[in-house]
Amino acid sequence: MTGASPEAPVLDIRDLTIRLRGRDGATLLQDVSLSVAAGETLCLVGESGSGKSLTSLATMGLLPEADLEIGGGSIRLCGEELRGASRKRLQALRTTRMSMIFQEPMTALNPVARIGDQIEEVLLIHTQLGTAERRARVLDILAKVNLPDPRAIMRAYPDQLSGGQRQRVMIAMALVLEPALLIADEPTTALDVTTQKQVLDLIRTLQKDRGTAILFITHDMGVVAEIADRVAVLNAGAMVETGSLQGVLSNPTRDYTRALLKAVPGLEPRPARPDTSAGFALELDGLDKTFGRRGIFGRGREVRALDDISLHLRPGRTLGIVGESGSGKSTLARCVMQLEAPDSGVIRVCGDHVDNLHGASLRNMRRRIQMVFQDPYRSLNPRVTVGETIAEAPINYGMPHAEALALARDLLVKVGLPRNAADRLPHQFSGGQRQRIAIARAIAVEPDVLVADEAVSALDVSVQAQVLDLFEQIQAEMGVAILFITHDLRVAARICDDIAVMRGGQLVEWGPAAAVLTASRQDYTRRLLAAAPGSHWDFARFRPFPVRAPDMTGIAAPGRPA
Amino acid sequence: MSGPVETALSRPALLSVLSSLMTGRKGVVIGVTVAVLFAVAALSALAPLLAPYDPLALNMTARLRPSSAEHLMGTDAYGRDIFSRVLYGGRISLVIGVGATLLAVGTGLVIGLVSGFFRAADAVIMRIMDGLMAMPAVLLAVAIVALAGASVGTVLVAITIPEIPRVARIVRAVILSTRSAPFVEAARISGTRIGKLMWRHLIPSTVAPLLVQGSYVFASAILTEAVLSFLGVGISPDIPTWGNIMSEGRMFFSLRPGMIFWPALILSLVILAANMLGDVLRDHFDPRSKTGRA
Amino acid sequence: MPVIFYVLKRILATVPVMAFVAIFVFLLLRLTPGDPAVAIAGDQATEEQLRQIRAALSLDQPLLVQFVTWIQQIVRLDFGKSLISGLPVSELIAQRLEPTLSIALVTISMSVLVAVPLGVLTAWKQGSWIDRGAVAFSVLGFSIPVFVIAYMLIQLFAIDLRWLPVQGFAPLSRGLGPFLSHAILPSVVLSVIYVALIARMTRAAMLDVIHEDFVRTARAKGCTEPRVLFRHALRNAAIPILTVVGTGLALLISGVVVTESVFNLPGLGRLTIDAVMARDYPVIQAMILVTSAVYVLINLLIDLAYSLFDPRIKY
Amino acid sequence: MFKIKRLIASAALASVTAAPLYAETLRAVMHSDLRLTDPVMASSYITRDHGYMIYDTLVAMDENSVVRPQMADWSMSDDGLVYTFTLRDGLKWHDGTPVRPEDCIASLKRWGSRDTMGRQMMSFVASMEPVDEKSFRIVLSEPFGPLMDTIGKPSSLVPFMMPERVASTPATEAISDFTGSGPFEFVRDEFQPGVKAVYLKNEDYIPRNEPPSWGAGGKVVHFDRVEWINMPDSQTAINALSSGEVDFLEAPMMDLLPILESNPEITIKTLNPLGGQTLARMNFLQPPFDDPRLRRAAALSFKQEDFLLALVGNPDLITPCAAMMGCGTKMDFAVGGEKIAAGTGQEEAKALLKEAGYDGTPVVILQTTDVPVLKTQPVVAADALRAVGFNVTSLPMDWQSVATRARNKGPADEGGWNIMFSYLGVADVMNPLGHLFMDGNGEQGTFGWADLPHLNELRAEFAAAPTEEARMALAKEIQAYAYEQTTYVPLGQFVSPSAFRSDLEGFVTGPAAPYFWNVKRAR
Repeated sequence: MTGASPEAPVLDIRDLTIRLRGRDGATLLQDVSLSVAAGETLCLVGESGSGKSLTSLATMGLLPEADLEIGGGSIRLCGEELRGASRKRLQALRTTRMSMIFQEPMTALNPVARIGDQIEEVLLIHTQLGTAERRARVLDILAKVNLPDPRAIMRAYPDQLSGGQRQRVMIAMALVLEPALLIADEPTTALDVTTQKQVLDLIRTLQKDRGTAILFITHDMGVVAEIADRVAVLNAGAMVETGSLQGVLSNPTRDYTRALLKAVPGLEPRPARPDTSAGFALELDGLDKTFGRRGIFGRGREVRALDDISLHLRPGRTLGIVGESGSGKSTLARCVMQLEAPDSGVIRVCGDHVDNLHGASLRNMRRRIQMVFQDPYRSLNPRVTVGETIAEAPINYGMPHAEALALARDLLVKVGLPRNAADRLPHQFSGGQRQRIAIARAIAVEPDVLVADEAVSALDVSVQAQVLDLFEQIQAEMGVAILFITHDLRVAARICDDIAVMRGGQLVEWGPAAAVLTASRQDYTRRLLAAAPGSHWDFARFRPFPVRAPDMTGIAAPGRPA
Repeated sequence: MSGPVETALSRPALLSVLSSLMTGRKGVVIGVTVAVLFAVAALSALAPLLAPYDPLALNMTARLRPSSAEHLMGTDAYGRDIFSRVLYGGRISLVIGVGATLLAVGTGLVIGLVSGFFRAADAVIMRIMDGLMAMPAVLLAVAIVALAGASVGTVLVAITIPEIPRVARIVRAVILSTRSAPFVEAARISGTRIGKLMWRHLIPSTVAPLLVQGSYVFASAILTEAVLSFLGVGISPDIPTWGNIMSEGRMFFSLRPGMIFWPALILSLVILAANMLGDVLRDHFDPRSKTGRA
Repeated sequence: MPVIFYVLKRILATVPVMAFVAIFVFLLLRLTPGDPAVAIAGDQATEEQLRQIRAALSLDQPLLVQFVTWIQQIVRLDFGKSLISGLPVSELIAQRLEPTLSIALVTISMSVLVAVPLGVLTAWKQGSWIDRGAVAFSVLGFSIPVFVIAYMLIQLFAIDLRWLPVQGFAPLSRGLGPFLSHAILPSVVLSVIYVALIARMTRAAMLDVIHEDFVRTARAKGCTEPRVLFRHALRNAAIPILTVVGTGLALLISGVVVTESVFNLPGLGRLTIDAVMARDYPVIQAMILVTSAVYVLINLLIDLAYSLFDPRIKY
Repeated sequence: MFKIKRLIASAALASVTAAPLYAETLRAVMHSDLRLTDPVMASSYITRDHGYMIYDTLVAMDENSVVRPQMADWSMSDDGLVYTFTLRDGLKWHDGTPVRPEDCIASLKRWGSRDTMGRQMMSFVASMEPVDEKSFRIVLSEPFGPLMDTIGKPSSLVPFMMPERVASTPATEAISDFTGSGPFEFVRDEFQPGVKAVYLKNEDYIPRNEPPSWGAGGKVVHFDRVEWINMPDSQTAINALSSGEVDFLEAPMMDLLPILESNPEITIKTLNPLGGQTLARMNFLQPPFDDPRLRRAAALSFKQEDFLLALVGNPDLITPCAAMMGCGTKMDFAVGGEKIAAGTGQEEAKALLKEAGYDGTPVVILQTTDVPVLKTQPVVAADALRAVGFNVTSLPMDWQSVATRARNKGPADEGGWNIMFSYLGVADVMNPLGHLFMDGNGEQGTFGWADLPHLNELRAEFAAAPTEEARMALAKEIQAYAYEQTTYVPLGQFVSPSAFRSDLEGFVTGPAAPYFWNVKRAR
């Protein structure tokens, strides 16, 4: 099916420039050139705003034409110029010669159409096959992407499938006509690590069988290390450097690339901080929480979100809660914050009960535990100035308005923002800056415990590193205990003294970071570690780890930290 | 409806909102619509100075005159000057339009807030709202006017009541989706009390949908008043309103289309302006349409 | 959960709503000034005769007794007799049902056929002249009184061109031609506002989904634009549109007084208003109950229809 | 596209000109819709017209105000105490049974308990009994001069003849059996209140041989079917008449008549030459109108022409008229009302206001807003009353509220009222005994509750007066006294022409017109 000669690249982009429409429209992509050969995987790496998605959309002819235009350069697919090709021609090429899969498997499939119909539609549009043949092809491709019971899947709707299954469906849809080029735009970013690994394996296998050229877009260096043949680094709309995987990872020539790689946290645990305090900042004892008990007619499925969770945390230390989606780690955070009431169990802050409080005592407790949310775009009221946002809690606890605003300005400086940021609205800040604001808000009432729920997951690696530094700095200054919830083992390794691993509402393992990350006796923990992409590579030092994966024989049973 | 928004924005932010409102194509729309609304409101307010005739003065010898220099828009079946009545009519119609909008939005906002925020009250309140919505609006209005007597106040209430459930539902939906937004939870964690939480964090989210609904209520109130006049249960027929000028003119449509044309023209202009203004402001206050997510 | 349980549950849930409506309407009516006996007997009746008429119609009973009697009747599905004409209320309603339903259905079908493509088009071409034009049209639709549009259309199509009859209703039993020729003008007049409403809602709902990932997926599959818009986007935007359509239908069935008057349609709207004006309590009470029930029923049907459009919704 | 247009056009044409189900159908739009179907219980004019369709009368008044035999001829004993009625041959009810004297007696009794004049007549009646199969007699206790005028009443309430089984229904309960003996039969199954009423020709009806004159004479029916179609919108009705969808419009909006006049296919004709009288009634029980001087002042403030122009518009159709018993009737005198008819009483009104020491007590006007024939008077009156110095409060409300509130005797600010407006056919005012607002019965009488014993004495003398001349003299005296006390204020007289397709001919005029006999479609 591949129409290209072996030597000629399947995709050849030359000096591609993309700008905003209109007079003096800003240039978003400047003279980018890249090529992908048959059977080859090119990883296009960059942080948000670097232009990597624009490049892929331009190739597919899916740029939002009302706002953007291609200002120059050429895009050749199997030798055919796509720039300026008619809409009809582009439509005909899609899925036949080039396909694309997207980041969010949850939203990329039409939620109201059956899986089978959605894949069959590709055949309907592009082939003359009869109904029976089409269905056979669909069954065949569903089996090829390793989906169990393809017949059932065909009849299913997207919401009946897991994220990993949906991404397989997307891959099936993209590859059913065996295109020469597959563009994969962050296809595994939204998936759990174990699923991610399976999907990456699948893509690799299918590529091997068909010789597909893959343009793989990602921000995750781990994934790059797993899948790339060659790497292209993009920054602010310009190509930084291109080279072989080995070359770029071990010998980056540009400062930007070096910085990018250095920011990737390793899987090595940080050295634990000294255990100074006698008491506990936070104690959880036998927390239970079950969701989904319903009324007379609809007895919905019950989900055990927390099952007898007991943990504690000393002042000045950080406890990481690690787990995949559905493990119950966010529910734990919400119970600690009293945003959800646990069914049973006890929560103590510095020895005081905080559960089952109401009214004034609840309000008084709240100043002692604060939280930083995952999504910096939604956790700040878009209509309230930054200063007022930070000052809100102090004012609530009785501080005069002017004093609270002054405090807010001081805190902004503390989190690395200018004082006058207080007068602006959240939308004038980047994601990282907003997360700094959220941290300033959280520490404004000098809490004993700070809960960070996936606080850096939405950020680019370089920004992530800065925010993690900020957490450390604040902890050092204030001695606050941090409950750090994350799905990312690298982040946990980077910041946590202790790590608790959760799965399906249960505590799998809890111990010092070093013990959990390097010497776990729990299968699940080990599987998690093994699935972490690029775990063999020490990005910050531009070299592979001496020992690949944690030692399977184990050293000592990790005990509970005293 | 700018109250909560204004207080939620500090001074510099407000200035930036205002300056961004005044620039670009949006600025033109806002300029023109505000000018139209202001002009109509001013003409109505200044009716006693501008109107060439007493809008109530009967003149049986000058019935149903066509437009002329003497009577710009002609005269009605009682020989009253239509131009003067349209000027004066604006007062009542605008009072009804604005009044019904404020009343419906205000009441609906409170009901929606309570219903959206307090689960316990929700079921009862929403059943009552369902009941109100299920009853034919015009019928309800007729019954209320017949019950309480035809006056501007009664007609206002009669027009407003059927609109309240719709507003309440919109507010409730916004509150339900906003109350679990991280920034609201963050505020709760910050120890913010319910009153302030609603005023500062929840109510502003309702501004955008309420602007749209409000402009709709405004239009529908003025038109419903016309329908009530048509049915003979509107405000007293001697008091001019755009609605009853048109209802009176309905019978003379083939003879003197101007009796309907002029008030309808002004009414359409006002409603068009109010709607466009509502839409532009909605876009402006809707955080989704801002530079929000990068 | 089987759908039937859901339906039963919903119907049970309407009982308090209907009870609220019933009590509210009953009290409102009895508090409203006006005496049906006066309406019947006229100026010449003596006080004694009025008293006798009230007694004959049981209007002299205490409110509670009247209410209980009425509820007992309703439970037996007996709406009683009109105080004025003496005909059974159910017969009066039955007479008006066909015109009302016909006009409502023709109007809604016509509105949907025009408004949905218009809404899709304006969402697709957001910000274009066609979008602006449609917005302006929909606002005009809101702001021009119905009777103005009606008179203008009648003047043009019925009086000047003589293509269509001026007024009246022809039942379907008289044939499709006469039926449509009578139904078309009133339906067009009523459609103006519904086209505006539905197109507006379609546009908004489409704008909500048109930037969704799955729409991009559809494009990436090589679907043509119409296929992307109608097959993929519109189906996902269907629920709010369906809601507007359903509410509109309920409103149309409760009667459209002005249009019925102008086109002389024997519909439920005039029946109700005439009854209000004559204080014909049994008719008013029955009509409000019936229209409320229709409203509730249509809402239930809409909710059930949701699951047709969106398999994620299950009952 | 062209094809589609043609299709629509032809479909439309087919429906417009569709061959009617009945060869000869007359489609009429009456002045209002028929909802009350008992012409004895309800006094609305449309119910009276309905009565003329399906019922017949014993006797009927002709255009010279002379009572003529219709179902029956009669004779009077010399002492004026015994009237014997003899039914003509061949009278049958719609169900085929013959009309019996017992039926007529029952009908007269039922009517006599409801009608104002009927009740007065019945107070003179000693007995009514059948004589034989064809005749019955009415025996009076003392002479009642206007007996034949009463039984020959042309307008509400008309003594229509019903079968005994129907007429035995109490007068306060509506009948549900519409068997009559009139020229049409009522089609109960096609009756849709508020929409239409349908009548079929009574094939068995035997008309009299005399030419028709008002309700008297031969009722020869030329249409198989008459449909009364209700059109709430006056513009629509005119459009429908212009397009030929209906044949007859009883009361087109008078301001729109010029549109119809220019159409050669339409004929405009006044069928009710007497027309109507619009009027004001004041409440005698409550201030300020408990003072006769202030009642008089209010009356003098009015200019009839203003009221008539607001109501009717066309100056050709109105007659300022001082005669309480109607201009163009037997009792057409101006005495007492000259200034009101001329509209020149304002100065005198102001003087009376001063003389009576008017203290500014507000005059509460019941303002009807939903009935076209009643909604203009309050507007004009408020203007006129204010102009002479009254303090006026208008209470706008629908007619049912007005009708109910008019029966509230309490103070105006406690649910009562001071002045309200009405409208009566001239046929209903032309006799002082039948005139609703010409009683002096106080709290027992018509709302307004004029307590004027002298007026009642005059009316009793009128009833007993033996000769026409004596009655005329008494009528004049009654009017003079009524104006002095302002029992009510006539606001002028007007006719309301009907419009119909020009191929219709033979309409009979009269106070209860339109009548649907004698009309036919020209070939």
